[in-house]
Amino acid sequence: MNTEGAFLPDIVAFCCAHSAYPAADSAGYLRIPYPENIRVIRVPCAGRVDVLHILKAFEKGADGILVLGCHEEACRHISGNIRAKSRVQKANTLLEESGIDGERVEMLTLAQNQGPKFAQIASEMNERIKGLGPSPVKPRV
Amino acid sequence: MADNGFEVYLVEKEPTIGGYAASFCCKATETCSKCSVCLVPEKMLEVAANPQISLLVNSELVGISGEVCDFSVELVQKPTFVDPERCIACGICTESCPSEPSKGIYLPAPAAVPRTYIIDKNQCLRFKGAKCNICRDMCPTGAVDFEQKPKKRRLKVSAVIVATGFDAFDARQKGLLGYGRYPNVLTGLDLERRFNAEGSISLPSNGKAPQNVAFIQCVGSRDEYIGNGYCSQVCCKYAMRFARLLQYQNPEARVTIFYIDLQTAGKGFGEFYEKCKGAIRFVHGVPVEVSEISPDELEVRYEDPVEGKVAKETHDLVVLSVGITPRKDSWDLAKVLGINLGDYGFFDTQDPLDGTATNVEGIFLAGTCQGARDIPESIAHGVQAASRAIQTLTARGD
Amino acid sequence: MDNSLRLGVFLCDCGNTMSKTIDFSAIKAKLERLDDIEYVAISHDLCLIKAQEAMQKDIRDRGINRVVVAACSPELHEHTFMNVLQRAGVNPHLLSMANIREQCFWTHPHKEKAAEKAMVQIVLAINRARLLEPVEKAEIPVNQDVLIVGGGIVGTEAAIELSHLNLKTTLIEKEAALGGKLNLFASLYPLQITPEEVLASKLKQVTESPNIDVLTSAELIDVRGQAGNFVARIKRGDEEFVRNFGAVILATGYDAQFASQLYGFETSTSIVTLSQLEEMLKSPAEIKKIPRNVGFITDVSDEHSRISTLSALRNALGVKEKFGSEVCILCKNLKVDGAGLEKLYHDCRNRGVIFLKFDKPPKISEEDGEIHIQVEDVLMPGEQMALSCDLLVVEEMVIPPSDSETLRSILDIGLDPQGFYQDNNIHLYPTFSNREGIFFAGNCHADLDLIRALTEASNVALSAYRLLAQGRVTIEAENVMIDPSKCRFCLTCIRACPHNAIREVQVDHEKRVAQIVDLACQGCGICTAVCPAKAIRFKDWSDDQILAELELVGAYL
Amino acid sequence: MIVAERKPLEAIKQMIAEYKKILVVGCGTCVTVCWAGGEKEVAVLSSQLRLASRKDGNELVTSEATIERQCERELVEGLKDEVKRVEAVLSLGCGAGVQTIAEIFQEIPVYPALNTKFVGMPQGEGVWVETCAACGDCFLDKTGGICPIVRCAKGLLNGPCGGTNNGKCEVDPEKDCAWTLIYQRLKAQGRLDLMRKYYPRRNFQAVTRPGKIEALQA
Repeated sequence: MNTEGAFLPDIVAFCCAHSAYPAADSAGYLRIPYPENIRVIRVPCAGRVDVLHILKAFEKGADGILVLGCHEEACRHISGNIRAKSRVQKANTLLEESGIDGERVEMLTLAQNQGPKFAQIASEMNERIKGLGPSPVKPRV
Repeated sequence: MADNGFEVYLVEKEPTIGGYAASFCCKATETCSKCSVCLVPEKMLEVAANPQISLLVNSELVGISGEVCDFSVELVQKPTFVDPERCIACGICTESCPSEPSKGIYLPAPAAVPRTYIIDKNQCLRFKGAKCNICRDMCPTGAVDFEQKPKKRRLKVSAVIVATGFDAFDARQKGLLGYGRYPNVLTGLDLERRFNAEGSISLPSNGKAPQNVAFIQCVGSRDEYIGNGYCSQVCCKYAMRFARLLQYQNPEARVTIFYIDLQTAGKGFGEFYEKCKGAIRFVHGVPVEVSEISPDELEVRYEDPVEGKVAKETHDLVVLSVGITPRKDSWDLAKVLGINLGDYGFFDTQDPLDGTATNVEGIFLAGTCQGARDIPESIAHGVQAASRAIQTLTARGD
Repeated sequence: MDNSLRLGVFLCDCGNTMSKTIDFSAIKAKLERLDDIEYVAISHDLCLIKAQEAMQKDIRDRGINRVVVAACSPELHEHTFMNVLQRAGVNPHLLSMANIREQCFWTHPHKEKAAEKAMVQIVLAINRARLLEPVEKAEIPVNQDVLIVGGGIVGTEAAIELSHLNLKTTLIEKEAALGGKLNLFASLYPLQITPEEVLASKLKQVTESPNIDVLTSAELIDVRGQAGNFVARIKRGDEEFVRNFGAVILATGYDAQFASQLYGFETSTSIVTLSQLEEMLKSPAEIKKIPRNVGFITDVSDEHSRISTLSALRNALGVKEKFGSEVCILCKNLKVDGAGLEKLYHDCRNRGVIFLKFDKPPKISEEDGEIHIQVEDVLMPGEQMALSCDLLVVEEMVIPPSDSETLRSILDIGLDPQGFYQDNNIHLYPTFSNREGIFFAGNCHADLDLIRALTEASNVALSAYRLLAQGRVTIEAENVMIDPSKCRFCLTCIRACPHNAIREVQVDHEKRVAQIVDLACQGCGICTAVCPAKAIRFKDWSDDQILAELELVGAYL
Repeated sequence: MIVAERKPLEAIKQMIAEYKKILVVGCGTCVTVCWAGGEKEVAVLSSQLRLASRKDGNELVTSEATIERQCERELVEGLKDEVKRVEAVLSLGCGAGVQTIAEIFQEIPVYPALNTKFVGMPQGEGVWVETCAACGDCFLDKTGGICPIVRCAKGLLNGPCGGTNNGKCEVDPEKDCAWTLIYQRLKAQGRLDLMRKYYPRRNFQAVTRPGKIEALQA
């Protein structure tokens, strides 16, 4: 949502339906604000997120991406969060290869009642991406 | 039980299910510390989603007659002045409520199930005599009804499962430990709730992050003098998890745990304890007195095993690991149901091998109302009770 | 029938609260201009029955075949609206939700931005809706018999409870008799009941039950198939036979072993293990010399075992009763976190049992049948106390039963670092394995006292009942599906699936491919993400659905 | 199985620098199984290339196709329409695949996106090791099914050399000494006599390049 004036990054947060997504909701129940330019996408498990989703997101104009899953050893699907972590690393290198800062993608973990932490993560990511500036491959509209 | 096609009435005294555990916080650092708190909201949503379960909140069981497979129970539903059939939990009533600082109408918990707001008679201006109708007028669905009266209802049920839970030990009974007198003396329960609400812990006295924390174990447990001659089973684990969490958030923070015996048994917990060993100072022996030397400094007096004499040391935060005690109202319920109270005031079990059977056939016990348990074990006990109930019903071809 | 898209969009302003921020009628107007939009409705309370009935009617009357709901979080009401679709005769998976309350209105104070984001979310939900696919329910028959491996008290109890639930069980035990460890125990303190009584009553129930088939001196050789229809090969003596089961319960218990290397000495006539002591206590008559002083020592080889503290306490009382000896227990931390254990500890003390707590392991020496112990009590540091006794009882380490590795490979389940069975995960009951239809009970997967173990026995019984009671299970057919023409049978998914829910099938005489077992699949989508041939389709979370939500630039009007 | 590995993106970028439209072709056999050239990798590489070129201010157009076996004429010919629409073809097949495509579409440049590494087997998830040198003169009967030509750094037929060090190789201490493994295997099978034999150097006639096999018609 890049409005005129100050740079507002487009950030996509893939959220595990067992942890991060409910966490985002609880931020809602507690009315804790977080930047509106964070786009939450619900996934059944962080392990569902494919490197392709991350690459395509940048093709479509994302400036930063969060993959949010369950805490280590607490994945509803045992290994989903671990896989997500290694995939995010893979994505980092693939992006670097294409000349995009790998810093723009990160995997973090949450529990479903951690609304405040979700908001905090969202804002921190927002600040980081603002620092990095717009994605070098943002399609022109 | 409902998963097995049985119809279930879930009767809760409070306006939301979930009990204490629903107010607990996640204790994970990067890695999950297996506190199991995340199970609770999941179970709550399962209940909400299950058509076989009818939720009766704000309700108390006042009478029972009949026998197994043919009980008739009598409930009284306290008014909450909001119609659950109408409330859509939009929150506009709370926003518009003029009562300050604390609102007269609110959602009992952020993730309350059912998601129905309630009016708090002690806060609501109208119930304090003012002519305030704001929430009723604001409510888009006309769910607010100041005239609501207590409802009586009768249910025909085949079996009853008692899962009334526990009360946390009231640390005030241990006056010397300063709870309620000094702001920086908190209980484990307080810690749970603060973490849950704020996501971190700050000193009540000055809002700074605690640097030097003491956990005092077995407050209200393993204590024959106050009649709690049992181990609460949860305190060592939550204390160590909190200790790790505090240090995760503030690596500088020093943590001391005063204990009698560390309960490190349980799958995977041994490993967790080994991780704690380096980071946490464990002192054998439980302090007798906590006193305040300055608003931000507490002095803990304890028997120092190394020196063999009473030692003093200062901390900025003291956490009392309060134990699990029987609910104050257990006795009333026992009277109503005609079931026995056993050791220390928990509900008593008939069969030494079966923690769920009571002296009344068709009435079963589950969870901490029968004795101290942690979350997964309480759930397991609940499942056992359900299993027993189903077995009884199957046996009688019900 | 024409399968052109007919989208119905249901906006809910949550009791007008959101309409101050978000102009719903404007959104409605914009949406109506989009393709395939059959109907746009604005409601104030979609979560209430009345509104849902109206919604259901709209869907029916207007022949809507894709439903978009823009309201609160799917976590709260996805199931609610799926039911509405069901009742309206539309496949419930053809629902797409836009979370405009929790994710926009409640968390973004900036009105215009919140409104803008809401609009985006709705449009994306619509785009997602276009790509949704129906997922049909199917019923598959399940075998109702249960196989229980391990005829100890836990396995036996599970069999009994299952028989009360009218399910047939086959209980296999590698020893010649049921009862396991209970046969060795001399007492069950703090319980007011003896092992003999317990066994007697349980075995009576087993023999009387028509539902339980006991196979002693039998072992499991092989298990194929999946939840609902396992095929097990069982060996008994030299006969071998095959039986079918719907579920498997492992209750193989634990083994106890004295860790001499950690103690630095072997057992002898005057140094015995807890289990050896139990034997002595069972038949005190055969004991030549009644010990005057008995010392117990635990927490040296394993600090965290509940079992060894418990049996030390138990047998300390036993010794007091049968021998009347002086008793001293040396330990690090008393594990009293179990029903009645604190009380048991107090009974011991009242009976004059002395407790010493050490930090550093005590020094122990033996001299013509007399044991000398040097220990430093934590309450009196620096002081080496010297004790002597004529019988020293040492703890045993609780180790996985010898056959757990074999059973692990037969059943294709996980072991934890110590070699016990690995529980599935924190979100599920600890008695679940990572495979549907295979359950654990008792000490084969955790450190439990008798009461806890028995609780697990009824837990697994109910889990098996839940899976099998109806004789059939309703599943979501092919929600995740492997396209056999694209599958290269590279085994990647089979290796990656955390629930072992993917197996190989023969498509024709020569081609084999991987196939999802719907009953065992738990819908995490890991396989979909790892498949190098992109041969796996996850209908509820397909790539195009996810990509559709990634339209960032120019996605909104 | 033939095991291959993706070339660094930089190298691939340079190969196709001059083109605006390319066809990226995957192969559904070995290289799919070793995660190097299947449909997924085709999509990943295409996406990477598009991103990279956009970064440089161009808009590369990619089309994607994956066929069952790139080394089969008939299957490759199926690509002819796609090929017409592009300026170059980028193959994620093994060397054989690249050459087949180049053979059939002689009019258009074909570039390799993979390095074909070896004949090998998987060793844990995402890890492959070389196990066969395709030497054309199989020796495994004498070594208990462990190939010293590949797995011994020195390719000794009469090992082990003096450099074996607690079962590790002196050339690369990370790797097991093939001859220690062979010894253990044969010992376990009671066939150590095989090790006492001397084996003359291999017959390199058997591996004249390019290799060719003419089986009788079935």
